[in-house]
Amino acid sequence: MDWTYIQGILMLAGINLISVLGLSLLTGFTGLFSFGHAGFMAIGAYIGALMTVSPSTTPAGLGLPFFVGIIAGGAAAGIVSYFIGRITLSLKGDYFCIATLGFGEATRLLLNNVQIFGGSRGWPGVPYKSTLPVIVLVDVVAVLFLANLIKSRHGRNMIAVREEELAAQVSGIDVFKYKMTALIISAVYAGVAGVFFGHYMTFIQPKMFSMTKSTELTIIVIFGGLGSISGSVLGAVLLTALPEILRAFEIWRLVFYGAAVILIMISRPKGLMGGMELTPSGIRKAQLERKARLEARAEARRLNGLEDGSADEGRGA
Amino acid sequence: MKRALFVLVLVLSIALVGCAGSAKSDTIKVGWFGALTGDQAVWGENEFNTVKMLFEEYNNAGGIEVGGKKYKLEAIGYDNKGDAQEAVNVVKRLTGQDKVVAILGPNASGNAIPIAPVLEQAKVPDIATVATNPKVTVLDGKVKPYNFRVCFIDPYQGAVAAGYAYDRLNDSKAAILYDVSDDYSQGLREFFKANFEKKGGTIVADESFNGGDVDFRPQLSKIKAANPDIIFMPYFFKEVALSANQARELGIKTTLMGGDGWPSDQLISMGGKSVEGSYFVNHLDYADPAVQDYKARYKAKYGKETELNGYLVHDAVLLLVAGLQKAGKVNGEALAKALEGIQVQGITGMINISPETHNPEGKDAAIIKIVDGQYVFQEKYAAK
Amino acid sequence: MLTVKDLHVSYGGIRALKGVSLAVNKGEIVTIIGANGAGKSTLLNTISGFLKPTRGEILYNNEKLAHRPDLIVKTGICHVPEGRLIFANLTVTDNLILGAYLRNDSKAIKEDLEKVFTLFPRLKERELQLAGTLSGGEQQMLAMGRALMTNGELVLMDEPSLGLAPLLVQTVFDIILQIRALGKTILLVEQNAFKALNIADRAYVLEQGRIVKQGPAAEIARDPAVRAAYLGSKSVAMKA
Amino acid sequence: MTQFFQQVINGLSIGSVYALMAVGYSLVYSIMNFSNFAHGGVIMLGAYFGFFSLTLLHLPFLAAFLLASIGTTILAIVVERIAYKPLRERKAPFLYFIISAMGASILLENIVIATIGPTFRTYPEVFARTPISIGPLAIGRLDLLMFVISAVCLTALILFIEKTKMGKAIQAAAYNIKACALMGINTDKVILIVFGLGGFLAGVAGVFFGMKYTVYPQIGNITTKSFIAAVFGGLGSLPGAVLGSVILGILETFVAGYLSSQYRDLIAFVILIGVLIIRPSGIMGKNTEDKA
Amino acid sequence: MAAILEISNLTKRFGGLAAVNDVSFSVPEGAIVGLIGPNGAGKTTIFNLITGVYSVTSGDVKFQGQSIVGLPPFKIADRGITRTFQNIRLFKNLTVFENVLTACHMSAQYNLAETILRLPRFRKEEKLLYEKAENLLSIMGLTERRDLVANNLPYGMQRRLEIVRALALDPKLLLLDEPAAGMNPDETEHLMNLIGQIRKDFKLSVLVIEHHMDLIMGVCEHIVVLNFGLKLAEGRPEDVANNPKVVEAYLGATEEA
Repeated sequence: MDWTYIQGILMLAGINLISVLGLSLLTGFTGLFSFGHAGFMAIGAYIGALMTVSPSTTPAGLGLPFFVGIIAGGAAAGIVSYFIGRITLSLKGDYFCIATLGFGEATRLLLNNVQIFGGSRGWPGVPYKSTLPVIVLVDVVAVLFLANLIKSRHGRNMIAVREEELAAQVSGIDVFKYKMTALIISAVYAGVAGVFFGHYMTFIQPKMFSMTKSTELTIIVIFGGLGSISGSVLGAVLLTALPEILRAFEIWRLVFYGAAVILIMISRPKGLMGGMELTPSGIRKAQLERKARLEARAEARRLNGLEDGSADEGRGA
Repeated sequence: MKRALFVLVLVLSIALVGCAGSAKSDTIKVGWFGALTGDQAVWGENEFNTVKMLFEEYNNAGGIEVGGKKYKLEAIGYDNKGDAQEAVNVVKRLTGQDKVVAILGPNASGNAIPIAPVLEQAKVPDIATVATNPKVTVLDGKVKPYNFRVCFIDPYQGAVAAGYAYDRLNDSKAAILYDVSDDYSQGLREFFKANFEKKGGTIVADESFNGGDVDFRPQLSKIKAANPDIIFMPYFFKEVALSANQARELGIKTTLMGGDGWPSDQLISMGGKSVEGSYFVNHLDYADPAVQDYKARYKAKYGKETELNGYLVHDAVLLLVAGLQKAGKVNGEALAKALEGIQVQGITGMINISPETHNPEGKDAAIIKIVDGQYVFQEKYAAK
Repeated sequence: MLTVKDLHVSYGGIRALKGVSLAVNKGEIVTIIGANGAGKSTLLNTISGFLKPTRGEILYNNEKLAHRPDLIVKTGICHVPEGRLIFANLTVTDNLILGAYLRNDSKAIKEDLEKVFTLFPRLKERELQLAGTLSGGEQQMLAMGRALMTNGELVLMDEPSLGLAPLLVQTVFDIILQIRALGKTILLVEQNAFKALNIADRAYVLEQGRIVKQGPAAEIARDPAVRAAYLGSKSVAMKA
Repeated sequence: MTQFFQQVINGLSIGSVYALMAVGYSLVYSIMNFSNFAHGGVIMLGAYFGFFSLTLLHLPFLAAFLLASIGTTILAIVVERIAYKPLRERKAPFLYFIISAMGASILLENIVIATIGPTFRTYPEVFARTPISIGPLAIGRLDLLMFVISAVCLTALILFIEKTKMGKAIQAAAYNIKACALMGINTDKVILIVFGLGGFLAGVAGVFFGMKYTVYPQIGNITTKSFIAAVFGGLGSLPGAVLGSVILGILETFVAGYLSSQYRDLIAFVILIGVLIIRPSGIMGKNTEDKA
Repeated sequence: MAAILEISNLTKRFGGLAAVNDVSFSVPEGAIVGLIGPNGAGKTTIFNLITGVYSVTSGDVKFQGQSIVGLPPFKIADRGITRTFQNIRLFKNLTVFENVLTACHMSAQYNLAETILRLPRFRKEEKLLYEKAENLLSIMGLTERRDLVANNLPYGMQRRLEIVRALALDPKLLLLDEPAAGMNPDETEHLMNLIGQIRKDFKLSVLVIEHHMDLIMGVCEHIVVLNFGLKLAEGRPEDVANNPKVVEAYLGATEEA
């Protein structure tokens, strides 16, 4: 395969990975589902572009260096997410998802009407700055930050919120604060991803950040496995590459994609790596669990004289 | 888990094997991309069919001669679903993986604009078909070295529509309904509005909708109340048919006008009586003797009528072949150089690629009126 | 009438029942007493088909029970669930009519409805009221009445006195006796061990998913260990 | 004033399309407590079924209507069996249902693209486009028919739910599915019937949609709107879904007609978020209390 | 002894129904107080009111002399009140160790920036947290099961783990909601000793809801009896046990009582 082509796919996967990691913190570790993260990507992409686009192309452009764009894009998404969080984090279940969906769509529709950014016609002339080494570097940093966070009291508190909100509360965990923290961090990640996306495509358009994009991100997180950073990495790379690989199958590829999503949900709902990590200690833990599960199953079999998997049921994430 | 991985490896390996087929040295690979799914799939299909048909014709005739050597043409086409990100991926694949020497398409400006950096990196020229936004070939006053097109551009089309409505149809009050989420529609609306007002007309209603909407009656009711002489509808045939039907249902009898997003068989079947008597700006006259041969060949091969895009991609192929012959070698960079300033007689008119803009300069627009469910050519009209 | 043989049930990763065997004869009131979490509700939920046993069998009139709640109701077992689970969004009458969902004999249903209303005059007064607006005691009556409407022979009752004022608790137990008088057989799970043992013919003591004692209710009520664990007053008396 | 009444008519007309679709979302939500995003795909296929019944089978209008609705009824049930039942049996969290539903929706859309093709299909003209005029007001013939049939279908549905034994069982299942089983009700069957009903209405909505507009694989936008209408009215409440649809229809029309058409959708979403903040479970939604 | 917790005229209404009606009692510093009554009497509701899970309709709850009414649950936990749940609420998919480690969070101060950059304070405090959690597990005899996922523990162990998790917060007042539910007499006795031991070792006060009379009578210095949302009686165990009202409403009116 040709390198530029593979490089392109890798860059897209790397960009997707940044936002997937953020969403993984929110969904996989804190237990909140968002269908509006494309909105945060859009904010990142537009604010980032605003910083770097040369004033000669667009009067509003500031022509600043790329890293300023990255910081500004991430920060802008973070700030917006704070306000969104203030009004939506108290909603439960479906309604939170729907509110985030509403936010994502509203962002896109609003951008359709902002003429200084070209409205729906899009904004060409964003400098080409996203290079593979930079993206990989940011990915590594993003993974490290997230891994450090997860293995700290802050991360554990978020997981506690996911596991049992009430118990978390009486354990002195400020549930709202941790939900908010997770939301802001995930929005910053999405924003940064948006900046890279814009500077990779060199052209941004509101319809790039539609609900489909948000759904795609959520599906990647679930595919990779809730509560697993390695899963998110694997999911982002595989699912970005998959449509490219399946391109040969043309129109049938999305049929496979949809079928795969259902199949995963009904057969392996914890995704590829649910709750497991590809680190020495993570593998050890997985092995222990596997052993415990096998023992439980053996016991059930001894009792029944037939195979019965009920011992590992009720352990869904 | 193991099984899932196994399947994955299998899929990967099949894909790799599938990709491994190497090119024969006497074949020129040409890429095409466009929408084969989605709203504009009719046109995508039509374009790709035309490309395949023309290539087959060349090959049956022994191929084309470039630099004293005969080559066969091979078309490699991908669907980008009308999506910009997909467009970039597809172009990366065409240039990187498939190593094409040139790319034909796409028909949408939103897809043609973001591919420029990829083309420049790969040094592969692209000839867009109906991408009419100025920024497809020129950005910041600089021409993009690898982007070309065979169609006229939005400012020109908007000016033609405004001029024809004001000068020839003697309409002074125009209403506009446009798709706010569509780049093409916003562009035409902007240039129509500017030119119509410059001529002395007034825009009595300026309404919009969002792509994917199917109900336009609130906007149309408002337009009805403004009582315009003409309603300008610069968007694609599906919405045109829907909005025209709804306008008639609301009792609006005003003449409708549109751009090159209109012409399609589907417009007539969907819009029926509602679009009778409407005008639109087109790239060519369907009754023009120059296009009849192609039209017939297409019909014979595919059993259905060609769409507008077919004519333009036809000329894009002519341009490509002429460019290759002028360059004298199978090389993207040389081809791009050769295309600048080239002059080719196409079926849609004389195509004269300007080195400054990479646009076909001075192409006349054709004004078409729908009469009895037929596209009836009115006149060639050039905006002044 | 009902025979449970060596029943094992795992539930939420926990083995809740570990080889429970018991029998209920026609016309009896049999009570199962035990601490919270001993597996009493699990047992009832398994009998009525909500949980699947990992081993063992349940026979009703010498036939094996299916594993689907609705089919089990069809065979004549009805269940007054813990926490009542009435349909708060429907009227009292609708709740009762739903009890007779499987029956098509509209005349008999009408008669049974009248019977229920005679048994629970309070419900008659509130016939058209939404069930959610009833008081706790009335809801319990409704749950019982609804179960009776299925015309089942065997009534499973899960903690019918739960959360009721003392006065009402007595009423509920009186009603249970009246239901028996209608010819029903009753399997009663109760926290209020004293009252339950008082009205029951036989009793089983369930501990940690196992039957640890069984016998005539009066005998169980006199058992010192049972008194210590579940009845309280004896041990209190001993300390005092 | 003319414009005002005309806009009210427009709003009601859009609202009745939303209502037919929204009820399907609410019906499923009331029992399963998740938003069945595959409903949009079922509606889309309903439109195709109707189209092919008319054009390929040359059935009369009413027969085509019925055939399409039966088709979608079966389809909705099949989707339930494949995508949701395994999750139901495992008592999976509601989000798995949503993701599975999205998968189903992607699948349905793309199966159509891959087999039938992506192009638009236009229904043969069953009703004339000329409006019925009342003074300066214009009412489309199809709109009128649609309004009437929507009203009939929704009334029939509500009567079915309120008056029949099965309807009562559905209501009961919406409140507590376990207690429902204790009444000897086959809850699996109840769920099937609910999906079937939703599917039937999806067929009706799809055929109308196709006749009124056109048929194509991505009719997504309008189903999203009808979903918003369902949320707006309160997921799980049928009258709420109807009310929400009518309000959203009229509101949207007025925003487009009197404020700015550019912001029509934007305002719809802003209102959605606004309603959720003030009334987190919609206008008529059931308020679930979380007890410790 | 001063009262660590004072409840005065506490009332909670759901709709029109008073689940807790004008209840007053207090928990002396260092005492173990039992809260008994029939199911539905409002015991758990009182726990929910103390810990801020429910909002108080009227009345006051004072902890160490200060009102805690209106504070969110996590702040009340911060003040030093923590609890277990009637239906166990562990972090089910986490291991025993992780459950305890999570609850230790209040013993560390490092912030987010220190976390993601792994600065010295993060590492120092994190080490302390690990030590604390290990320590708690070994005191409570759970070290062996340290790496088991909580959901796979036997029922009794889950109850015990919940108590350990609560202790990880260094509470001053521990609320136990039916800790012996589902335990056999042996385990119950074990638990009794445990409660006595942790009171001593951790210097805390305990308020316990329980149906096992042995346990209540065995460990409590003071008992409050609730019935139908109202306080029925309170006093020393033997007084309460012989109070005819209590016997009738709760312990059961029997021929011999």
